[in-house]
Amino acid sequence: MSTEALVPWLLVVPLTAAILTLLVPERMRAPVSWIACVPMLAGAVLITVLRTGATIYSFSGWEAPLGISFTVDGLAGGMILLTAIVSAVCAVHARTSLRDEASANAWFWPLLWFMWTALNGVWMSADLFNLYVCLELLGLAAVGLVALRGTPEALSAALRYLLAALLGSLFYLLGLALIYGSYGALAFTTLSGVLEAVPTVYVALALMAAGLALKTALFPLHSWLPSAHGGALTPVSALLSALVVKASLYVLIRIWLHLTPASGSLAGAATVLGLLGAGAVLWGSWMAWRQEKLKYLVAYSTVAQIGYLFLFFPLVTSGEARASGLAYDGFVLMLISHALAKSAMFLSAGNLIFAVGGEKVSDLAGINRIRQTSMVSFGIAGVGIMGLPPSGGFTAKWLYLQSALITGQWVWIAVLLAGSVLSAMYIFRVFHHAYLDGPPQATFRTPSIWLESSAMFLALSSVLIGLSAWAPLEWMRLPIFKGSH
Amino acid sequence: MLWLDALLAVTLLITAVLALASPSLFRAVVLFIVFGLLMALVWVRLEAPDIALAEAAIGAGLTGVLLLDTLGYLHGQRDVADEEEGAG
Amino acid sequence: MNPRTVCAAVMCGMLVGLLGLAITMRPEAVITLPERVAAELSRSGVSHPVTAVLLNFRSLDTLLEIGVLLLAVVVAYALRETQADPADRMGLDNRLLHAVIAWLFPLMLLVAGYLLWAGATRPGGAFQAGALLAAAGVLLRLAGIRPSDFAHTLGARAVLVFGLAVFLAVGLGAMAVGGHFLEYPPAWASPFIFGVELALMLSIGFALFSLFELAPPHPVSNKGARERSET
Amino acid sequence: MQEGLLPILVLSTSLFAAAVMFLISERSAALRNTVNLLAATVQFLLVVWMALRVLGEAQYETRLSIVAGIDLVLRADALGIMFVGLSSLLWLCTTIYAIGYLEGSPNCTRFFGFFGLCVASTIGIALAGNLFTFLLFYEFLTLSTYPLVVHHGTDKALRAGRIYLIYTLGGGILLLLGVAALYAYVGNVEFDAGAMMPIEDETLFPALSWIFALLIAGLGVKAALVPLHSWLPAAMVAPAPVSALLHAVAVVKAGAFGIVRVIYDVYGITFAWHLGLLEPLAVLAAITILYGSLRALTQTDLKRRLAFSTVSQVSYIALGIALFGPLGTVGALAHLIHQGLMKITLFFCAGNYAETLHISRIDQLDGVGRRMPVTSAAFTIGAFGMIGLPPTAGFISKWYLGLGALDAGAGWAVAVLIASGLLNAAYFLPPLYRIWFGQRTEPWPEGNFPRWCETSPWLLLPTSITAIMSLIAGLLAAMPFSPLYWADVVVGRAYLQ
Amino acid sequence: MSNALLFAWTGAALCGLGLFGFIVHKHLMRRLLAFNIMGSGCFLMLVGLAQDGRGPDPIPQALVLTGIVVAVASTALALVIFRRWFRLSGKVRLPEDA
Repeated sequence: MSTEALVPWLLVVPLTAAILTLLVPERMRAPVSWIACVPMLAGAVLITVLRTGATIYSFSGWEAPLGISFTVDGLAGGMILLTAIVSAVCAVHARTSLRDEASANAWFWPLLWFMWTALNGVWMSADLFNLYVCLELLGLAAVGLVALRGTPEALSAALRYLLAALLGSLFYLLGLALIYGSYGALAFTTLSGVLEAVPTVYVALALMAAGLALKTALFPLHSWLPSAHGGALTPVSALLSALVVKASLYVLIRIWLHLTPASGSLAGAATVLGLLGAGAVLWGSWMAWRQEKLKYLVAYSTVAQIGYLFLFFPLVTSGEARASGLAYDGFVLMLISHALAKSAMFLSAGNLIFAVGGEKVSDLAGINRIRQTSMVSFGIAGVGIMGLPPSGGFTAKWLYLQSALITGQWVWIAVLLAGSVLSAMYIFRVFHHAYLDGPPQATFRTPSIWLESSAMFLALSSVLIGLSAWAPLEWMRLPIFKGSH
Repeated sequence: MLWLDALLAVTLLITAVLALASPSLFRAVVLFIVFGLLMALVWVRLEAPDIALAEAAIGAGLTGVLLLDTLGYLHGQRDVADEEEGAG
Repeated sequence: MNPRTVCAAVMCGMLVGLLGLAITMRPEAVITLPERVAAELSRSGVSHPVTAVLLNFRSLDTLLEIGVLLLAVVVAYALRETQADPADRMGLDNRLLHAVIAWLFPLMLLVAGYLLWAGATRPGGAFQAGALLAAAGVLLRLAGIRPSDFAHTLGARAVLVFGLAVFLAVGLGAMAVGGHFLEYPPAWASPFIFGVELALMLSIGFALFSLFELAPPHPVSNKGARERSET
Repeated sequence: MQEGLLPILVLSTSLFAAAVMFLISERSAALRNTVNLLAATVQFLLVVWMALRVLGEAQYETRLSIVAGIDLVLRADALGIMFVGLSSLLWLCTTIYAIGYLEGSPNCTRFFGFFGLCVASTIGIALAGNLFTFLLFYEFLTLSTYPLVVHHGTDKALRAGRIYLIYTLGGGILLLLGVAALYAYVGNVEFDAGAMMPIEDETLFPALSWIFALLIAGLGVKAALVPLHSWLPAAMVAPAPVSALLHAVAVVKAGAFGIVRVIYDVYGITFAWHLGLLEPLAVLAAITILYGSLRALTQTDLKRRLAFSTVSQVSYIALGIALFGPLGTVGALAHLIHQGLMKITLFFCAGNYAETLHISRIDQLDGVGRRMPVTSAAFTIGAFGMIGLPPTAGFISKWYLGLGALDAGAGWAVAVLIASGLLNAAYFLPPLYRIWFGQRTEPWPEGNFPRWCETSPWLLLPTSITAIMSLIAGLLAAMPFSPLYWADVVVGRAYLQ
Repeated sequence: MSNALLFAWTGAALCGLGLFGFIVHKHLMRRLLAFNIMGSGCFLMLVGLAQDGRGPDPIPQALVLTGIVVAVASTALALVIFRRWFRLSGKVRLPEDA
C-alpha cells in the first residue's frame, strides 16, 4: 500500500459521495455521508501513517508541466488528516443539529462533500491553475453552505462572501497569467527555483498574495468574514473557520515556500504581512470583545487568530535557520490547534445557543448553575484560543516566542503577548455572563449527547495536541519537495 | 492588420466603459452583451476559435440572458431598480 | 467625488500601472508547452489540441470544473426549498415566436450535436455544445413551453450528475486497467473522450438551463407592494 | 522504574476527583462527598509514603516530551515534598470543612470539581521538575481558581473575579515571557540549582537580570508582593473554604514557592547573589511585610484583615530566601508550612463565626468566646502564631528568620521582623480581647446544631485539627518530620551542592 | 508589437476598469457586470501574454475555456442568491452599502 495509490481516492471518494447524496432520497443523505466518512478517515490516517516522504502523483498519466500533478508531503498529509477529523465530527454534529432545518438538512450533505473534495485538492495540488479551480470549488461550496439558512441575513452574508471570493480569485488569476506569460509553466515542480527576482515575478506574487489574503480575510480585508461565519448554521461555521479560511492561506504558504525567487530578499513583503497580521490580532480581538452575539464573538476571534498565522512570514524570513524552523513548527501547530479549538468553540456555542434559546452573550446568564457540558467544552476550547497551557495554542505561541526571541524581533513578541491578553478579555467575557444569575434552569434545554460529545471531542483533542505536539510536528516536517527554501 | 485590432481593442474598451457607466441598468446589460460579442471577435483575432464560440454562447449568450431575466424580475417586482439607478 | 470613488480610482490606477510594469519588464519568455502538446497529440486520442488539453492532458481541471457547475445548481436547488416559489409566469404567448422556435429548436440540437462531434478534430466540444443545448432550453421556456415539473424529479438530478459520474467512472476504469486516474490507454483514448464529452454536454446543458430555471420566477401575487412598504 | 509513576498517581487522584465531579449530577451529594474524601485521603497517604521514600534518597521523575527540547517533568525532591505534603494535608481538612460549609447550597458539584482542579494544579506546581512545567500548572491554577472566586455569581464576586484575572493573567504573561526568554538565552529551564547558568559569560548578565525581574514580577503577583497584592483582599468574597485553602495556601504559596524555585533551582542562590538580585527582593519583601501589617490594622472586616495579614506574612518567605544564608532559608521554608497551618486555622474560624453567628465584622466579636469556645481557642492559637509568641509554630520560623538576618548581617531585616511582630500584635490582640472579655448585649441567634457542639462538627473538626497541628509544629519542632526538620533537610541538600 | 501583446494591454486596461466598477458600484448586478468585465480582462492577459510573438497556445486557451465556465457558474449562482435576497429584503444592494 503506497501513498501514490491513495491520492486519487482522496478526490474520488468525496466526489462519489457528493453524487450519491444528490441521488438518494433526502432522509438517506446523512447516513450515506456517515458511511462515506469512514473511508475518508481511513485514507487520511493511512496517508499520515505511511510517511513515505514527498510523493508526486501525476493525473491522466501526464507528468508536469504538461499534465497536472499532486504532491503529498508532510504538510499536505497533516492537513488531509485534520480535514478528515474536523469534517467527520461536524458531520456527526450536523446530523442532529440540522434536523429542524428542512432544506439545510437535505442540501448540506452534497455541499459538504464538494467542500471536502476541494479541500483535499487544495492540500495536494501542485499546479497553479488547478489550485485556482479547487479554490473556486471551495469558495462556491462555502458560499452555498452560508446561504443554506435562507434568511435575509444568511443570503446577504453569502453574497458578500461570494463577491470577496470572486475578486480574490481574479487577482490570483492575474498573477497566474503573468507567470505563465513569462515562464510558460504552471506546475510547482517546474517553476520552483526557476523564477528570477524581476519586477514581473514580484508583481505576480503580490497580486496572488493580495487575492489569497482577501480569501483568507486578512485584516483589513476581513469585513466579509464575521457575518459569513457568525451567521451560518453551527456546523457550517465550524467548518468554515476551521478549514476553509486556512485553504487560501495554505496556498499562499505553498507559493511562499516554492515560488519565491531564491535570490532577492522578501523581508519587506514579510514585514507587511506580519504588520497586517498584528493589525488583525488587535482589531479582531477588540471587535470580538464588543460583539453582542455569541457566534459573532467567535467569528471575530477567527479574524484575530488568522493574524497569528500571518506572523509566520516575518518570523520565517529572519534569516536564521533555527528561528525559521521554530517559526514553521509554530505555524503548523497554530494551524492545527486553531482548527480544532475553533471548531470546538463554534459547536459548543451552537449547543449553548440551543440550550438557552438566545443568540446573545448575555442570554447565557445562569447557564452555569446547571451541569452544562457545552460550557465546559467551550471553556477548554477557549483555553486553546487564549493560548494558555495546557493547549496546542500555548505550545504554538511558545515556539513563536522562541523564534522571535532568538532573532530579537520584539515587535512580534509584543503582538503575541498583547494578543493573549486581548483574547482572554473576550473569552472571559463569555464566562462572566455565564456565571451571572439568570432565569430558572427549567427554561434551559439540554442538547443531545451527539451534539455535546462532538464539541467535547474536538475541544479535548485541541488540548491533547498541545501535550504531544512533537508527533504532528514530526509528521508535518516531512521533506517538502524540491525547490523549498 | 494591427490597426484593425487596435480599432477592435478601442471599441472593446469603450463598450466596457459605457457598460459600467451607463445610468440605465438595462442599457448597461445590453452593452455588456455587446461587449461579450466583441470579446468573441477578439478571441477569433487571437486564433482561439474555441473560446470565441464559448464566449459567444456562454459569456455573451447565457450570462446575458440570465442578467436580462434578473432585470425583468427586478422590474416585475417593482421599480426599486430605477430608484437605485442614480446611486448605482 | 466621494472618497470611495477616489480610492477606487487610485487602486485601479495602481493595478493597471503594476500590470503595465509587469508586461513591459517581463523576462524573455521560455514557453515550450505548445511543442510538447503537439508532440503528444498523437497519443491523446484527439487531433484538436485544445480538446486534448481539456479532456486528456489537464482533464482533472475539467472534472473539477464540472463540479463547480454542478455545485452552483445544487445551491440553486437548496435555496429554492427555503422559499416557496409562486405560480410561474406565463411565457410570451406569441405565434411568431412559436413558429420560429419550431424551426430553431431542432436546428440548435443539430448544431450542438455537430459541435460535439467536431470537437475531436477542430474547434468545438462539450462546452459549446452544452451551452447551445441550454440556449435551446431557455428558448423553450421563453415560449412558455416547459417540461412539466421535471426540475424536481430524480431524473433531473440524474441528468445533472451524469457527466461527472461518467467522467469519474472513466477515470476509475483507467485505474482498473493499471494506469493512473484518468489515464486513458492510448488505444481507447478517443472513444473514452467522446463518451465523456457526450455525457458532459448533456450535464452542462442541463445545468446551465437549470440555473436559469431555478431562479425565483416573477410572482403573480402582488408581492411588490408589501415589500415596498417594508423598505 | 514504575515508581516514577508515583507523582503522576498523586496528581491524578485530585484530577480524578475533579473529573467525577463534572460527571455526576448535583443531587447525588453522598457520592460527591465520598469521592472527595476518599481521593483526598488516598492522596495524603500516597504523599506520606513518597515523602518517606524521598527521605531515603529515592528520586521520582517522569518525563513527557512536548516538543523537541521541552519536556513536561514531574519530579519529587525534598522541597517539592514539603509543598505537596502541605497541600494534600490541607486539601483533606478543607474538603471536610467544605462539606459542612456548603451543605444544601447550590452548585456543589461545580465547586468541588474546580476545587479538585486547583489542588491538582498546586500539586503540579509542587512537583514540577522544570520551569516550563511550573509555568504550565501555574497558569492552570489561575484558570481553575477563577470559577471558585466568582462562585456566588453576584456582581461583587464577578468584579473580584475580574480583578483577580487582570492581575494573575498579567503575571502569567510576564512569567511566560521570562521563561521563554530564559530558555532562548540559556537553552535550559531545568531545576538544576543553576548548573547550566553561564556563570562566566558576563555579556548575558544584564539579560539574566531583567529576566529575573520578569520572573519575580510574574510570581510576585500570586505571592501578593506590594504593589501586586490588591487582588487578594478583593478575592475574599469567595466562600470560606476557598479563601482558606486558596488564599492561605495554594495560590499565594504557589507564588512564594515559585520564588524559592527560581532563586535556588534555576539561578542558583550563589549566582543570584553574585548578580546582586537578592537585595532588591529583600527590600521589596520588607516593604510588603510592613505595608500589609499597616493596612491590616485599619480593616474592620475580619476576612479582609486576615487577607492583609496574609499579604504581610507570605513575604516573610521571600525575605528569608533573599537573605542569602542557610538559617534564613530554613526559617523561610519552615514558615511556608507554619504560616499555611496557622492562616488556614484563622480562616476556618472566620468561616465558623460567619456560618454560625453571621459575624463578619470585628466589632461583632464581643463575647463570642463563651458561645463558641473551641473555635475561639483555635483562633487564639492561630493569632498567637501570627504574632510569633512561643510555643506556637510562628515563633520557630520567625526565630530562624531573625537568626538568618543577623547571620547575613542585615540588621535592618531584624528591625523589620520586630516591627511587624508588634504590628501583628496590634491588629490581632483587639479581636482576641473582644472574643474573650467583650460583653455581648443581645442574645445569640440559635443555630440548628447538635447540643454538645457549638457548630456543625464538619466545621469544627478541621478547625481543631489545624489548630493543634500549628501548636505541635511549634512544640515538637526539634523532632524528625517536623516542618523545621524538613526545611533543614532541604537546605542541607541545597547548600551541599 | 504583436496583436497578442496589444490585446494583453487591453486586458490590463479592462482589469483596471472592472475593478473600478466593482468597487464604486453598489448595485449588485452592476458589480457582477464589473466582475465579468474584469474576468475577461484576465483571460485576455493570460492568452495574450502567452501568445505574444508565438503561434496559438492551446494550454492557456483551454484554461480560459475552463475559466469562462467557472465564471458563468459563479455569475449564475450570484444571480440566484441575489434574486432570493431581493425577494426577501426588496433591496438590490448589500446592507452596509444601502
